[in-house]
Amino acid sequence: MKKILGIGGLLVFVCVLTGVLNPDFVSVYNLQNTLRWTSLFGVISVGVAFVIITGGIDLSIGSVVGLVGSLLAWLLTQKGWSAPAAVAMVLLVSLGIGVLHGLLITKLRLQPFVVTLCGLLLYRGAARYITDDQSLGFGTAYEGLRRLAIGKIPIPGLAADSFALPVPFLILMVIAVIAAVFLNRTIYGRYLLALGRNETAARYSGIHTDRVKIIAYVICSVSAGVGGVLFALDVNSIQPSGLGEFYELYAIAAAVLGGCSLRGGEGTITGVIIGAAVLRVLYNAINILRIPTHLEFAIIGAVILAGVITDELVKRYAVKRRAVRQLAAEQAHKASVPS
Amino acid sequence: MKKILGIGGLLVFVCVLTGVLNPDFVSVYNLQNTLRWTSLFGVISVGVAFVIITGGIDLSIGSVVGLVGSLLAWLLTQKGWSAPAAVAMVLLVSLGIGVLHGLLITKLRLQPFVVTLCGLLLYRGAARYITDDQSLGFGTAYEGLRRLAIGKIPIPGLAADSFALPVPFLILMVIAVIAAVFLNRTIYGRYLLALGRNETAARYSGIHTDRVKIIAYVICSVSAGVGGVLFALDVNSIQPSGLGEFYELYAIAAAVLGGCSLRGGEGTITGVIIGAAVLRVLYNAINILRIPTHLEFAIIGAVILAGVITDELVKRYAVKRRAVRQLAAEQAHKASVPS
Amino acid sequence: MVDASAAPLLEVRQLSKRFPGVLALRSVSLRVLPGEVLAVIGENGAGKSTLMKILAGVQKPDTGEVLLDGRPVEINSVREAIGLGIVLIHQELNLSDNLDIGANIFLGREPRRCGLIDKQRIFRESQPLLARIGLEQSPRTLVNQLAIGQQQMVEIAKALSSQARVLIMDEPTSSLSQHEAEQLFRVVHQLRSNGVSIVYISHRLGEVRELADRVVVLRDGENAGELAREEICHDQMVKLMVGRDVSQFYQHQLHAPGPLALEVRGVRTLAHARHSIDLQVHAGEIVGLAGLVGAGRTELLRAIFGVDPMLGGEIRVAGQSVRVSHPRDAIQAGIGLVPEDRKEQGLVLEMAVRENLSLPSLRRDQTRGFLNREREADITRQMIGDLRIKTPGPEQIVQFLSGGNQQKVVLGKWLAMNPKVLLLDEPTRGIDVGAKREIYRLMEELADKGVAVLFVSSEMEEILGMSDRALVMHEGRITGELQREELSEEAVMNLATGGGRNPAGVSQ
Amino acid sequence: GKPGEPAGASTSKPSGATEGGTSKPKLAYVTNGIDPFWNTASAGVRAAAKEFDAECEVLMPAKGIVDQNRMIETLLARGVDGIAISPIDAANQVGVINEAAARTRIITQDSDAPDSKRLCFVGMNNYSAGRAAGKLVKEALPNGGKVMIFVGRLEQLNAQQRRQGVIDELMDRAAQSLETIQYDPPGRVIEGARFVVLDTRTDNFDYARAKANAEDAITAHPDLACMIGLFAYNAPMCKEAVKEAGKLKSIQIVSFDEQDSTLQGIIDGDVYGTVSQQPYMYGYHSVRILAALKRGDESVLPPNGFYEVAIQEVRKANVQEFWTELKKLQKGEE
Ligand SMILES: Nc1ncnc2c1ncn2[C@@H]1O[C@H](COP(=O)(O)OP(=O)(O)OP(=O)(O)O)[C@@H](O)[C@H]1O
Ligand SMILES: Nc1ncnc2c1ncn2[C@@H]1O[C@H](COP(=O)(O)OP(=O)(O)OP(=O)(O)O)[C@@H](O)[C@H]1O
Ligand SMILES: [Mg+2]
Ligand SMILES: [Mg+2]
Repeated sequence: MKKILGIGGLLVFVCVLTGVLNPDFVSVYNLQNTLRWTSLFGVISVGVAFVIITGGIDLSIGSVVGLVGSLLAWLLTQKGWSAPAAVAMVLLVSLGIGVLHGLLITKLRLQPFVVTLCGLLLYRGAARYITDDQSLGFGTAYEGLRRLAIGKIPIPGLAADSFALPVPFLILMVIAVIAAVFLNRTIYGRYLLALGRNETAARYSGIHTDRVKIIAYVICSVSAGVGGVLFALDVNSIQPSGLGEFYELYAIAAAVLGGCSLRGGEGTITGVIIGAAVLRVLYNAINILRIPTHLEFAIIGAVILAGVITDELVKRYAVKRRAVRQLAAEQAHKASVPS
Repeated sequence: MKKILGIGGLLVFVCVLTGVLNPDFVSVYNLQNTLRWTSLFGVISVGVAFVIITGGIDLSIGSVVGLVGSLLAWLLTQKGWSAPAAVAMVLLVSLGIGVLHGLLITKLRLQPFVVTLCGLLLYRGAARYITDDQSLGFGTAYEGLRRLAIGKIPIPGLAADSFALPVPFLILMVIAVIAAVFLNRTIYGRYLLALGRNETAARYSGIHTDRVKIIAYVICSVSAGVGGVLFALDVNSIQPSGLGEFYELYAIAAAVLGGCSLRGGEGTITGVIIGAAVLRVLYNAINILRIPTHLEFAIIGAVILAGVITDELVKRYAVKRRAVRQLAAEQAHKASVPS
Repeated sequence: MVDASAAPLLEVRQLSKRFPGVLALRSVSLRVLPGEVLAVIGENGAGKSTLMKILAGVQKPDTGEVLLDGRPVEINSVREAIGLGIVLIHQELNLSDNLDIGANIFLGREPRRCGLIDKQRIFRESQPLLARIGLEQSPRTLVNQLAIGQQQMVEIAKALSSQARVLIMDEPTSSLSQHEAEQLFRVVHQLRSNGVSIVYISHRLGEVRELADRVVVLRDGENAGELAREEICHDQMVKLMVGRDVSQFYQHQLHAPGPLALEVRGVRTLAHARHSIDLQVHAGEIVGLAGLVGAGRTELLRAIFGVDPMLGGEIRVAGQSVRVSHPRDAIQAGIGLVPEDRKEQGLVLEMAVRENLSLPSLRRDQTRGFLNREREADITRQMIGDLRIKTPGPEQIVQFLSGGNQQKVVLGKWLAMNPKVLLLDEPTRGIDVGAKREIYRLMEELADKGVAVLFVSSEMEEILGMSDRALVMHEGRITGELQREELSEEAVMNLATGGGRNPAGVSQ
Repeated sequence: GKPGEPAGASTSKPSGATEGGTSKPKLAYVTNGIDPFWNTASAGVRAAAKEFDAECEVLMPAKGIVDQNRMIETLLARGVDGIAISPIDAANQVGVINEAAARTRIITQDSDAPDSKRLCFVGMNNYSAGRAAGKLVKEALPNGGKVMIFVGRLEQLNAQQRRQGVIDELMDRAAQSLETIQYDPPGRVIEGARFVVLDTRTDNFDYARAKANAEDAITAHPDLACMIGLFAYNAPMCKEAVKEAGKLKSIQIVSFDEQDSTLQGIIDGDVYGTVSQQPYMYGYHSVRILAALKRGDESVLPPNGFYEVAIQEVRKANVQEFWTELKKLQKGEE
């Protein structure tokens, strides 16, 4: 809860600052865009949060996004598959990838970093191979399917041309609610948290830790798959060698900003989504405030670093203050009871 | 030792296979190039090995390469610094980065992954900011300095136009020898290995673990700095936003292939260099054998994965075989000593 | 009382289990009767935990069978074991400390409503369990806010909640305070009278004597004998465990104290910031530091050794004031510490005996930063010889040594430094009798050589048997000092529970 | 690719003596990255390879200049009869090109390296192309307005030259000579009589970022009148953003190159026009020249070392015709 306060405060701060400096920030159009991008990145961030909670990592997310996006465009435009079949197929592929990661990590006891680093290379290569390294696009066909990514749902009661919810935001909300319920209310979620902190303890409690871990990797890859579909539909033009590059780092950064510990066992869905929002709002602010693009990286890096440092210092300060308070209370007690 | 055998075998296998399929592979020209590339990547891989041995990770290597390369070109061509001063300056910067990482990780107890992920963004941003996002190059000036990267030293006794050792290879050899001596013959190396396995126990034995860790991060960043100088001089054209991208992953992959465990406490310099060589030879082989370039990534990913899987299976098999042998020995013993 | 001829509830026949390098169990048999407390004892590495893990479904046997109610059963997983009513409290703590007490108690068996976890029910059902074991905490408290002993109690509550027919406790009291342990014994009696069978493993033979209806002894993975209720006595148990008579456990003779070696003045520790501590240890003296768990003894040793920061005060070694902000400062001043947690703090488990033995002395023996390999080899050879460390060679990985030999390696690390002051924190915890004796002998030898020895122990016998002088702590301060002739169980307990003497009279 | 006969003479320099003329010339065409633009060029390569009986592989470096240099090295190690390259950073790749020139025939295409020993350059003038795009902007906005430039990476020479061409045209400055271009620094507003160039935003070839950049520009500058995409994918991303913002009427788009989406946009009236470099011709003429050189025919070398491929401005008027032609070319040899 406290963790969310901190990152939430940061989000509000950046929003208010940007809004004051440039009121266009709070224009309907911009809010919709920011919400849409937050949603797209939010989907993959929520996914990776599950893996991070198990104490693992997934470096292959960007490549899965690339593979799924390329495959989707390829199946639709080159192979003439129907939209539902193609979407089902690519999600199945991402599911398979998740299972593969999970099996390699649990059954062969390979390290997540290594397995998913290989994945990063493999799936990128696969995307390029399948599409023969050709750019693909949906053109103007598939406008229906594309509404998944760029559609907007008007809010009942509001004028037609005013704020409408981007469809990806709804998708994120659905995913987030399912994820939050899964994590906090179901036994699997509890098992995830338990094994993330102490795998032996979980195993000794009769939990099939391997199975739960595999589930986490599947969730992560399938989220990346959903993200891949949305990204591909959104940009409408897919370059197999580039789509999704580095997205794993954004997703992991969002999760860490949002309070997930890479040591495992810690994390909330709300936090992760706020983390993703902070990153997107920062990008947006940099553009809106006409800060040169080449400062972008430096600013984002500095904000994340400042965020984690503050978090750490606040934690320490809290510990110290508690100790001091205790000491003071005891001394007051002593003073009132003369020895 | 056994680890080196495995990866060494892989290297020999790939070399022989490629050489048989295309004798051009063993041409003087190609060997020199492969050696040069191996050396450039070897330098940064040896550096990251130290961090991996402490159980940490450094994701910022590629960005440090980019920053150092950009800075070097900028200082030389835009600011008119002398070559020695510029090289000294950029190495100092990389040293500072290492110290910063070390301090954040040890004193603030931040996670290496997070700190260096921020570094990845920050230094890339810094490189782009300092150079105003302009690509820079040494043109045809600085041929003297560039010999560090592209020079060749003839081997005495061989004809002048036959095989000559690339200068970077000599640099790598010097670095490797120093690194190996440091790791295996000095107390600091022992401290590194010890704290990589068990930091608490190391501290309880009177080791300033923080200091030793900081040294590891400094070694890593300075190696990346040296790598950055060499890469910049080698390509002779520096794109601040692109130079070194993803190199951290290659370096880590080389270290892991070479027998470093990301859990810490394990690793040999020879292994890491062979690991780097395997990766470079693979790239080379793919090109030499006219395998489509877009399969490159997939092949490299598959080979690393196959490598770690084989390593794991061999380990398991060895354990099992040992057990079986013991059992047999005991039964033989029992049979000979009737109870 | 239990009828010894009754049909066993649980029976183990000819069980064997091999690990790489060790035959942990060789055709071990065991019978657990309904409603009895069966103690299983044996030296470190005798195979007790392995046997229990097999029964609990954590590990699988190579050969042999397990019968429940006379029927052979196959236990493939923890879940199946729990289903059969066999529940194990592990030797090590196994909790997820990011979750609350209730979540840990019901981990793996969460009650559900509409597919979701029924948190209300968990809290409702946890409360009586906590009350039963005397843990005064809300089930919603996060486990990481509990002291170690309390966490152990959570483990016990967890085991109780699963309605076990056979409850196995593997050294449950090793981190419990006297009070908590007594609470546990009450629970054990209660369970027994409810017909639950209990398998109780402990190195504390006093407890075994108190609790057990029957004792089964393992040695080197084999059945070494069995004692019926009336045969249970200390000497018998020891004899079966080590395979020979062990008389004269503590061969203590008073040492003549030399000059002042360690002086602690007004030291405050983080855990108990409000009390300052003064103590003195002379060269050639063995001082015991007694107290209940959580009394702050470990904290004190850690502060002296520079692991934790001191909040004030002064430490003097041989009359010299030393500033310790890191273990290295303490080591340079001539202090060594054998820490409480051997595997976490004392040893680099995956490294060789040689590398562990030489770790603190590398710096002293360096030549301009380079390792002095001859010196390292000398030290290794000498320590393996002097301490009689049972190892195939100096290159053996420490992990594969038995607990006692591991502890000797830790001791050897410090002996190689020729310390003036040696601090030992629970030096014999979890170590079998044979190894214990050797450790005691070493402590004596050191004192004879003029080393000041300060040791922490939670075992009364050890404090009584080994100390020239004992200091007793209670809630962060020293409540009393007892000379050799004043030492008695009552006197120590009195001070340890905060009663007794006026603390003002301490350490003068 | 099939590995052909192992070339024993891989390291030998090309000389008249080794020209047998019997075997097919083995050529390589090296791009500066992966882009649809190069797929069209590849079509030209394949067409010419067929026509002039040569073997030519197309290599696209995924990771910039380091990758490109490495590819050249492997080509040299393997032994090829000729290389056509689009140097990523011409000024600083002189060494690499000269080294290649010592071992085989090398020409530049798309982007030149005039100081090197390359045999000739097939391409166009990026600065002029930029000015042509600027003219399109002027046509689209006769009354002037605020414009913004979008590009993948600004460090690339062609991007810099195009950008400067656009700016100079819009500011009505005199034409600069290619060798001595003065660049306006990015990140600064450039105001002229009619036009204001607000900014140049980069996206590092991340399409999603390219689109987000366009959206943010729409937000930050409600009076934005024109978007200029310097790389092939930029305008399509701008088009997506403008379309979704419902601003197709108020924001003009001017593009480079001929992605399908751009051409479709021109037909629909969403994109004003594009400057095509005719990459097909790059590929075609590169192979034609190299194949002839391998056969000893030096006459194919253009007199001043510059084989200029005319740029083509595509507007609504000629888009259909251009696209039909393009499709025909692309299909021709499949
Ligand atoms: N997972 C394992 N892998 C390898 N060896 C093991 C493993 N677990 C136990 N052993 C070995 O099996 C033997 C029996 O160990 P076990 O833990 O059962 O002994 P124990 O009687 O419980 O000892 P302690 O009193 O120290 O708890 C020991 O030699 C131990 O080192
Ligand atoms: N790392 C820690 N963080 C928080 N509290 C701690 C920590 N270590 C110890 N404590 C608490 O400090 C108090 C003193 O603990 P300490 O370990 O010093 O007791 P002790 O007397 O040495 O007991 P033991 O017999 O277990 O060694 C206990 O209440 C304990 O829970
Ligand atoms: Mg045990
Ligand atoms: Mg203690």
